[in-house]
Amino acid sequence: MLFWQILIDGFAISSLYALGATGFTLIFGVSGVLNLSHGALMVAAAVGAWALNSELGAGAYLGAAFGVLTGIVLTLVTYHVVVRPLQLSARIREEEKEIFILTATLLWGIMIQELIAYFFTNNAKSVLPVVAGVVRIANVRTPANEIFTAIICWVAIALLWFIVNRTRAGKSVLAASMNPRGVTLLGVELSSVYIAVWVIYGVLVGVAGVLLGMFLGVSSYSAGPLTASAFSIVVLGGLGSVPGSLIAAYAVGYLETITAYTISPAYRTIPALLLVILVMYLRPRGLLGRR
Amino acid sequence: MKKRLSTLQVLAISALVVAVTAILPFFVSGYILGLLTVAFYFGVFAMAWDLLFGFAGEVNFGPTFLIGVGAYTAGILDNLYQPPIIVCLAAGTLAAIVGGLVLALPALRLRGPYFGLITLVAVLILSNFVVVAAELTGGEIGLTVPDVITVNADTNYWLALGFMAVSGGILYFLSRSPIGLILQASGQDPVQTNALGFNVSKHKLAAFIVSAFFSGLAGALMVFYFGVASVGTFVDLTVAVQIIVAAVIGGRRTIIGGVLGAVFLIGANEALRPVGDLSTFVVSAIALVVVLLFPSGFLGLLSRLRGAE
Amino acid sequence: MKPWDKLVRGGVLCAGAAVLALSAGTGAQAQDKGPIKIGVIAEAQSVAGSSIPQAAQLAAEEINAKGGVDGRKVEIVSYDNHSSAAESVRAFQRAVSQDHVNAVIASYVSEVVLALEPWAARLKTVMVTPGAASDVITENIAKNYDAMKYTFHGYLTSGALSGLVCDAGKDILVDGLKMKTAVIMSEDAAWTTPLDAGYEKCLPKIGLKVVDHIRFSPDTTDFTPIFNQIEAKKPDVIITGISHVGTQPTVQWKSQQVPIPMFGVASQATNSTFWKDTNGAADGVLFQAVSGPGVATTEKTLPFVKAFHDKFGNDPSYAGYTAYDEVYYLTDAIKRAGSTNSDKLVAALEKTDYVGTIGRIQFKGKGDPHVHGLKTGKGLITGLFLQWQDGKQVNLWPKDLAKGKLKFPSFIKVSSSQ
Amino acid sequence: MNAPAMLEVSGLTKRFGGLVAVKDIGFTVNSGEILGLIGPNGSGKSTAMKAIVGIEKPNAGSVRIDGVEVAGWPSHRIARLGVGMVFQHSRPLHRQTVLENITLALLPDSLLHLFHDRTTEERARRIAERVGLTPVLERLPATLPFADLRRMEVAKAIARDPKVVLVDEPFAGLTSKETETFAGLIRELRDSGHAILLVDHNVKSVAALADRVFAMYVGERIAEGTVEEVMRDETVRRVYLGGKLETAARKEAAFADRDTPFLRVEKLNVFYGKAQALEDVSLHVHKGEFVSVVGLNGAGKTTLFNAISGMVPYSGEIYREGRPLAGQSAAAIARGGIVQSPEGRDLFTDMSVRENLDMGGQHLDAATAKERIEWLFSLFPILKTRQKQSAGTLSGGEQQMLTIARSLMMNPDMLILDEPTLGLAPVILEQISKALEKLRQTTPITVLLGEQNVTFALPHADRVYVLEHSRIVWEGEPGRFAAEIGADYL
Repeated sequence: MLFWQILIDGFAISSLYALGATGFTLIFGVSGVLNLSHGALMVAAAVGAWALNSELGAGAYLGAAFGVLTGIVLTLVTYHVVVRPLQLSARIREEEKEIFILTATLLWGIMIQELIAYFFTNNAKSVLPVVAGVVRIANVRTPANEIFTAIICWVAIALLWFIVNRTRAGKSVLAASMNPRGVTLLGVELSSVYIAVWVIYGVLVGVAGVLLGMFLGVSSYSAGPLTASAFSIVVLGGLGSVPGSLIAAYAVGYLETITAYTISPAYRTIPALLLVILVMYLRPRGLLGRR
Repeated sequence: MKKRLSTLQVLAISALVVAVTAILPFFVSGYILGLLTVAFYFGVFAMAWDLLFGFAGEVNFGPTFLIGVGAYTAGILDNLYQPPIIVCLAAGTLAAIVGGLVLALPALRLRGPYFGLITLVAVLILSNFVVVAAELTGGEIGLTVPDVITVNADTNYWLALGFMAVSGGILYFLSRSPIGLILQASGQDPVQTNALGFNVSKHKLAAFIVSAFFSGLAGALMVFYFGVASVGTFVDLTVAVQIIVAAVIGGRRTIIGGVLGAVFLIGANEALRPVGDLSTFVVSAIALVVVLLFPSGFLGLLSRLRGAE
Repeated sequence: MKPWDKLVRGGVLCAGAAVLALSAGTGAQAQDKGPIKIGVIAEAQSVAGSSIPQAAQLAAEEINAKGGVDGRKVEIVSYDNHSSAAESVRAFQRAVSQDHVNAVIASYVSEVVLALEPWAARLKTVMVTPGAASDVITENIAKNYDAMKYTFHGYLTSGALSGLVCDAGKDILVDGLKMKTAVIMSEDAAWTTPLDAGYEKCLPKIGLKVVDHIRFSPDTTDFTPIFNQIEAKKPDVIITGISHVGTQPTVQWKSQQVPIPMFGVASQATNSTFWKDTNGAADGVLFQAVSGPGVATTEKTLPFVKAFHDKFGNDPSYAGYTAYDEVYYLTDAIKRAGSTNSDKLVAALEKTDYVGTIGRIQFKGKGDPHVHGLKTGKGLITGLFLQWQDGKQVNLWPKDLAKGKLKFPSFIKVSSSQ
Repeated sequence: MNAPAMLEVSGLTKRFGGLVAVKDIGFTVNSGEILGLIGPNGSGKSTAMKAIVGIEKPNAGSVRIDGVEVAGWPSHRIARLGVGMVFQHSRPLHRQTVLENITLALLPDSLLHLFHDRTTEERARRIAERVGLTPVLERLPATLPFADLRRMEVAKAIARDPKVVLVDEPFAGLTSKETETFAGLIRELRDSGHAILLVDHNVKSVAALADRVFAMYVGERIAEGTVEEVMRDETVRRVYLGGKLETAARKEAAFADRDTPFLRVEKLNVFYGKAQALEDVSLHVHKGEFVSVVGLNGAGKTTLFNAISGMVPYSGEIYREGRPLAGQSAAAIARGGIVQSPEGRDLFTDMSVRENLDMGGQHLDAATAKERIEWLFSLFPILKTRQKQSAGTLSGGEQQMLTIARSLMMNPDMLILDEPTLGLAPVILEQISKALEKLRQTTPITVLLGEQNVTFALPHADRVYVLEHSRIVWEGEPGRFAAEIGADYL
């Protein structure tokens, strides 16, 4: 019984972690950006979905769609207003750009977070789930929304896999993550590849944010912890490696769930943090890290 | 061609500025003094961070780990046994140095974002520990210490100013000393610096110890100023963000830029009280504009202006 | 509240602040003849906190409309502390040494109030909290009365809250629903330590056996394991102690369709926006409160709620009620003391006997382990027990103030007879 | 020689995973002697150098400095014992003056040395004087010309008067005049008793300086002796020049576009920061012509190709069929039909061979792409059997073939081939050579080939340019090459 509970609950939360981390690692793999406004973007998407439904009564589907749209638009703004100018800046040395992008995206994330708190208070909000009710799996009563979350996460990840491996534009993105120069030499404009990646990232952030809002709820306070957890998962898996992130997301998700069930919910996150430290000592490049 | 200021000149100008700020209590209200008191402690945090990042090249997302260890050790000791405050301060500083060594070990192995993650995780573990060990630490409610150094706003101000000036002086002196040169070289190109005959690990370790010393001592002092140690004040990532932002907008690799950044951040937050809830937003926006348009920070801007004359 | 209202209000506040700043320059000289100043330090961005300065402002305006206190106007100076103890300390210092306030109303967060408590002592300024629950606040005063006496706990302590929950539990759960077993579920925070201790002590007394006790981290986002663990124990009811953790437990209680009712302290549930924030998952949640919409706890309650709603467009949070009362009894104490001297004010406050919006307010006296805490019980403060039903908070207890009947959503199975 | 060896290396071996980068290498350098360590790219000479100074830990072998065994020591201890190293690329302290940069090298490795002292600064000044930096002592490195930056690196390396000095590619990026002064500087060092190891690509660049030369190829020793001996050595000649040359040049007049050649480069100048990588380079390529640009590593070939491909900023003009290319993005130039097969290969290592080719054929419709892949598989049969394998696991030769094939998938008007032979075994060279010949015979493609390997560059070429120290120094038919300029290519 306990085994099944852990298996099922862990799966849903891990899937959500995986989806959130996938976008984060993709953007690093292709354009070398660690986006510390990641959590704030997710929260913004969730709050967008919540607001359209609660303030304007738009319903669950329209609300969710609007939330994803919010995620995409804000992600593109992040790229064009914060990241791109720094990448192009001639006044900053190349080796220092990383810390500048980190600082700038961090500040940008705080700005988003503060605006959300200002207009919608920092109370936790949950997005109206698209599906309600519960289902029994292996005698474990599971909310339909949890299953929905897991399914959508995997559909999104599978879709991403399909786009990246089976379409021309997607292939270019994948190729650019391995060798941006090679892509240019084959006549593909790197700038459009970057925009494509940020759009994909925006979709992933939007979907992950809205699902998070339905499953666990968000508040403007969640932004920091969300970024931190995506960051740890992605580094744990190996920066830039999508399969690595997926494995790490499940490792962290299940470790947390097992801790919560068998030790105490109060210690939920601690073993996962220790795991990160352990892996960093043993494999300084993460589980599947290449560089 | 513009000539840079010599160490002595900078120290002289700084001494003058410190002297002028020292007579402020005769002119301004206790409230502004309280504001500056906090800003000065933050300035020390930012300067200690700059030594690690700007000179040793270590991206430390968790300056609050060292600060928190110092602050809580001092606070807990005072709460349990109430020894003289000086003993608590010493214990807090020592604990922070140990924390610095613990943090330095991965730093010698890991680079860039990977080390950054370790520092981040260190902060998360510390704040988890504080909450879990609530019996000892007061949990997320915070730890109220029985003693404070003084309640007199003027004395507190002078203490913070003096501490900041001395710390700034030492850190600035170190940064311009032979060791500062070696550190900077280590941060920029560790392989070549090693090949020049310098034990890079030893120097980085020293930088961690120095940074931890000032972070821990400043944290401990601030506990006895506020009379309370809490995660939200000393450990939380938002505090770490403020410190990093202060150092970056003040001007990296300048040490004293950190103080300017801290005074600006705290001053701006206060000056913007009329915009109410949006003040943090506005301050972040200003800081973002500084990062985007003036990447070398206030001090960099200042020297550019000087160069233009 | 709609965003654009907030913008407009922001503009008005700015203008107001400018006027204040100008007038402060002229008024600072004549301390005793000038206005009575009360500082309000609160969390402007949270629902619970934002009501505090609003309610205080409302009270001040009412008092001023009736001619003030012995001819002196009451003036509220508010500070946003961004939920940070450090910023609160700074605001407190500013309030005392720059703005020369006569007393401070501060925060609903225990961490903040505990940080300010020593400062109230050091700067010898009266401070009243409208919402913090930690018992430590009053324990600190008891430990060192002479130094710490400037702090007053204007809201119920956790220990007192647990007692009120048990009182209501006896009537509703044990007598009404014949329940026998309970699981305590509370966030791992300092304020819940005395609360849980209180629960452990009083629940068996009213006839509820405690079969499990779960404390979880306030950072918890996924409650599935917790609810599963609780369900495995098959209790009749979940007794709650939740505040900082937010809406998640409620939302997941609904989405997971946990068939056991929740009953107890749930600070977020007292907010009028709770239904919207949880998308209606709040339906059926039972929670302790000091006030409720449409519930005339005293004759002052409903007029206050109406005035508040007219002025600010929403309902006050629980800390709004207490902050409103606090302005009244603070000014009353100043009037009785005939001075704004802090020591005289403390003496006068200790003699407070004032019927406010949440009941009759009296402070426990010197010698009590919770000195300066509110007295509770019949004829003083009894608290209410409300339930969310179809988007509204409906009062169920005490009986004489009840506005409706207990009603659960379909997934709840109340079956104590098994 | 009688003098004791200052640097004595024996049995030195360094492996990276399965790859043996340095295999059982041994040599000695005496004080007052210059040894040239040469080898083409990928020969392991840099790894050997790093193993000597302790940047890489050797797997086996011994390194003795003045009799002291140092193999396996951390590099700072080796440096303290008396080894100075001049890096090819270095990152000086940007915010410190030249004087401070040199002072840094003089500092003790101590945490207690807190004050700058006069004597150290005086010593730094004297060293600066010795290398000719006195006029720029107070300037920041960023404002210095490239040659002065190199001097500063030498100053740092010799600051503590080391017994052994290693110099990595001493003359890369220097003009011929600067090269002369720099060589003088190194000679002075030798004469003052230092043991000097120069690491470079070929004999010629160190010929004027080195007392002896040690040549390496794919990790192993191939020759050792005086400059003349090594230049005469058969193995060395084969590695650098290959066997006898057969050329099959077509006359330039035979090409139809005599007035407006397909590609025309005029007075091209490129700078990397302070270093000038190309100086007034002009050349042209006719439609259908096969042109080779021959030059040593660091001569500027890659820079030239990158300028044509739009990947580095330049001054001067590049015309394609009379219209300037400037202003087009690199990708647009590639789409337009000028496709580069880069030196670094830039393969998508985690993708399969087939996927790499598909990336090149993105713009083609399915049928054409299939046809083209079939044609490429006939050109490089090995790729057909490796279709499903990921590119990263291919051997070097296969990777090179894949790179060329991938570029050909683009159906280019002109193919730019940058160093296709780099680090490859002779048997692979032959296969690639055959494929190029087939390409030349059966298609109308224009080819611009950059090579340091003359044997590979000449047989296919219709015309040859020689690039040296950022400038074109010779142009002509391949038949005249050996007689007029060939001796420089050892």
